[in-house]
Amino acid sequence: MPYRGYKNGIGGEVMPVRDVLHGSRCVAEAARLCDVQVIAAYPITPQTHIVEDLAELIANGELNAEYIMVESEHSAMSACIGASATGARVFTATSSQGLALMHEVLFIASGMRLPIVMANANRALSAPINIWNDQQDSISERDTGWIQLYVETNQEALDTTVQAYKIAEDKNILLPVMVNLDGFVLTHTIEPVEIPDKEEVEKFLPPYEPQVYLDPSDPMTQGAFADPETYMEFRIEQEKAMKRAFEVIRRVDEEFGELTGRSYGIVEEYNTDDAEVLLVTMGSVAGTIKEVIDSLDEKVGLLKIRVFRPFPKEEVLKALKDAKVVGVLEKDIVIGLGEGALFSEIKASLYPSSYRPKLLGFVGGLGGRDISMDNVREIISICKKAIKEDIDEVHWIGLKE
Amino acid sequence: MKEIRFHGRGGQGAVTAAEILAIAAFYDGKYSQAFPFFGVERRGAPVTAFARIDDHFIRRRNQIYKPDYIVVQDPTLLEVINVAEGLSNNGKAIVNTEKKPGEINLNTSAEVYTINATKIALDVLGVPIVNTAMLGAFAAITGEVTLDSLKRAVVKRFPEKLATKNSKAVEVAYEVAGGSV
Amino acid sequence: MKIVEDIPAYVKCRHVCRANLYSNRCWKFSQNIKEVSEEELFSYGHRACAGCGGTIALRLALKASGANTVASQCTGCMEVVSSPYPQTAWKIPWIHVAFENSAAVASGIEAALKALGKKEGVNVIAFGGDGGTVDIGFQALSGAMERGHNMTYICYDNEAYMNTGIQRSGSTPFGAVTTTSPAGKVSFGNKRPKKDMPSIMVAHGVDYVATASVAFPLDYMEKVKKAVAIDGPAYIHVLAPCTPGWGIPSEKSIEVARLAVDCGMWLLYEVEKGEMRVTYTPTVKKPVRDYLKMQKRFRHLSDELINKIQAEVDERWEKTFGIRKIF
Amino acid sequence: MRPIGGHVKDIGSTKNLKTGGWRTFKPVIDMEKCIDCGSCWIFCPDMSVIRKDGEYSFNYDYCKGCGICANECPTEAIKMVLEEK
Repeated sequence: MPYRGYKNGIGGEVMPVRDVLHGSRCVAEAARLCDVQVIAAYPITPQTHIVEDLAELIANGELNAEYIMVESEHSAMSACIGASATGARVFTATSSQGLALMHEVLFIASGMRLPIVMANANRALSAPINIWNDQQDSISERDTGWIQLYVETNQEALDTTVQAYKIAEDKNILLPVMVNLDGFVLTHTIEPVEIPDKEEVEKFLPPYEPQVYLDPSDPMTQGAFADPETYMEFRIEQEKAMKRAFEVIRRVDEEFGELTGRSYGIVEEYNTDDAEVLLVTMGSVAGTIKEVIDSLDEKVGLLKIRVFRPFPKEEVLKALKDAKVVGVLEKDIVIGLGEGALFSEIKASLYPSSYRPKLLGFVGGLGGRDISMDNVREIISICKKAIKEDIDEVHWIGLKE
Repeated sequence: MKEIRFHGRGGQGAVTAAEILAIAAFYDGKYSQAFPFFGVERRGAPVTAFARIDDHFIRRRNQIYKPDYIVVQDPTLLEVINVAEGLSNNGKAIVNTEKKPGEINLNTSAEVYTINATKIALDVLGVPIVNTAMLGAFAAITGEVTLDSLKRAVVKRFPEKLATKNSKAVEVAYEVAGGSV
Repeated sequence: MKIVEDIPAYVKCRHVCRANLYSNRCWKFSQNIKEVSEEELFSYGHRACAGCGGTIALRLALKASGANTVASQCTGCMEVVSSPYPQTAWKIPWIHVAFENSAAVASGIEAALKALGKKEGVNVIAFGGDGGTVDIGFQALSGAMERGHNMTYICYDNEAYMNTGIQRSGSTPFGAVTTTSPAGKVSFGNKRPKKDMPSIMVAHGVDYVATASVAFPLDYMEKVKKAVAIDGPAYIHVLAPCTPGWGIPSEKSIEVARLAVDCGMWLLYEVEKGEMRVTYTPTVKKPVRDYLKMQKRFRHLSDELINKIQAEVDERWEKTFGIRKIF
Repeated sequence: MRPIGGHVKDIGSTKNLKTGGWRTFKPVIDMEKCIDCGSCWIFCPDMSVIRKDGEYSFNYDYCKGCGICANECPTEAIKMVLEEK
């Protein structure tokens, strides 16, 4: 077996199960490992396999959870809020239009400080209707107060979902977490993964102890009405919790690493030392970029943003301080601004610093347009060109003329 | 790394074939990956699926443009699409047809193999679903996966009754394609 | 309004006349009121208007359901007036999430109580106003009822969006004036009949569906008790006047709610496992005109329109009670 | 209490706002006329009718003076009188 286990199995120690699984299945397995108690979800392509797999796990007695098959994503998130507010560990999954339909309630989940974990299978938004992958859906929810994590592999999808509960339920955080995995590219792809042993996960993630919950033996009100005298203080508490989340995300990731040998960081720096050209991206395309980087003679680095909310300004600055050109490849576009959201935020993060690399934005992969290795090479060559000359700030990659 | 592209029609199990291949490679101790061409194809429409096999974890996520192997499950596809597009000159094409390699026009300088998988499927399974037979032939012709792992993967992927029959289809095709059991 | 002209007769009356059993014109009423729980689970100090019918609907529901209740509430007057942070009028566990999802939130609560092994004996109630129930929350309610959650949905119906200043809802009756269905030179107010939500709930196969009125507290509370006791979904639609919205003096909200029933504009019944039973038959059928003229929102109606409404009421009355005209 | 999530643990705390100040008229009861039917108590939207052993009084801290009690009283035992401020 080429797959590195975190324990050698000698002396009767538990071994992780190695299997070849879809990204969707990995997410469902994570929910099982975390003993989620209530699931409320509505099927939508390409998230469908997640809700199907969860139903199967429940049908086979492998997961003991109440499963509410709601009539819409709006109700899915609403039911999750009701269940979480009652003290249960809850899970849901959605995608694209479904996430957009949840929009209103996403704010409420975070505002009510409920540690809900949701997987989002990243998909383009209508119109025109398109079921394929890009990240416009979750990017459009960036201000909803959810912690947003983006994953590169199926393994990372599983591991991050497990980590998400520990982050969300931390008494100092109490924020919902959205785990974003690229629709189809991960959800429908099978590849080898290691499924941690359930007992090990139980050690890592203790049962959820709610801070506040609806219970007739200790009545309380949740979701009170805040007037101008009280509202702002709620908002700053959310922001403070987001800031505190960095430390918790880092610590949880390290603890997970000790358990499994796998950790991912707030950001991942790949080949960044002395790299003149640095690419930045989120999600599964990072893998393709890494392969291209390895095939090159010159030094090109990659900064993979894993934590998008809270936005890791410090880590970004640290990673790109020596780069001459920074190329941000992303699968979203802020219409009317003419650039991607990640690009804007990196640009804004740079303003107070003294680093002044050239910044290029690359919009690609919208609506499932494949980002080929040739596309990545093209991006790198545009970046190299920018070292010497002034060129357009934003480029659309893979666009048909 | 070896990249394999499967061509079939909706309902013929091309995606399943790619996945079984990936699972088999994993059983062989390798890394693998399989994914469909993400479409909204319904039954009967041409479908494409991809698989990759390597000694290291496979990081690339793009579609396969220059496959080392193509597996064509339905000969009628040759008239509709250029299945051999991008096929490596050192690669191999495996086509389900009763014809000989010389009798089909694949527009490639790669090696072309043919196998009458439909007949095997009808004989063994009783239905013309050729994906597992094609995998048997693939294993024999390319040596990229072992017959044992392929059969294990079939057992994992199918319910018991179907698994036994499909395992047999793999084995028969493997032998017909020149492999020795 | 003097109801009891002959007090000694009232006190001595021992007739078990179903007709007045639930109305406060009956001696039996005063006896039954003595049985009602003293416990107030909804506190004073809430910010509702003087004479608010919605508040009475909540207060009575909680008296019937008891302290062992978890409630969700849709956005609206009753949410705003009862939970001004950092205060709350609620003495039971209560949650407000948004406008259209009270039923969905309650399904989550119910599922969580089950998952945590706490459901036994705990009543789950979702409250919604008419807008949050028959309009924007319709889908979430339909879903929750269809899924068969063990919960009770109580719609307190004041027949318009009162929280935002009296806009028309699907529950606004024919002819009523609201700010979005004004009477003008070419308009007489709301052109459409009131959406028959209880029937829609019956069509969902909901185990227990009932209508109620805040003017008939014993009838209402009995229905709430039945609803929460049922192991499955239940729906109660309670008419709860809004003094500014209906254009009535604050002291008239119970009187107008009673008149709605006595004139046949609002019927009190329950549907248990598909079987309908009228729970209150007025002894004297009052003219619809009396009800309409009492409220500013109907005061503009022409005789022709009033007769049209009366004709519709007569038809419903006949269907329900089998008698065309009493008065 | 740190403002988190709009949680309120102090149940029934709206009592901290004495809505009695909203009143123009206040209810006054003549117990001679009272027949202990409970109408005023059951219909009060502000939980401001105090019922104790057949005796009725009002919680003027919270009574908003809506007049439902007087209107519903079958014997006209309750009168609304102008608040002296």
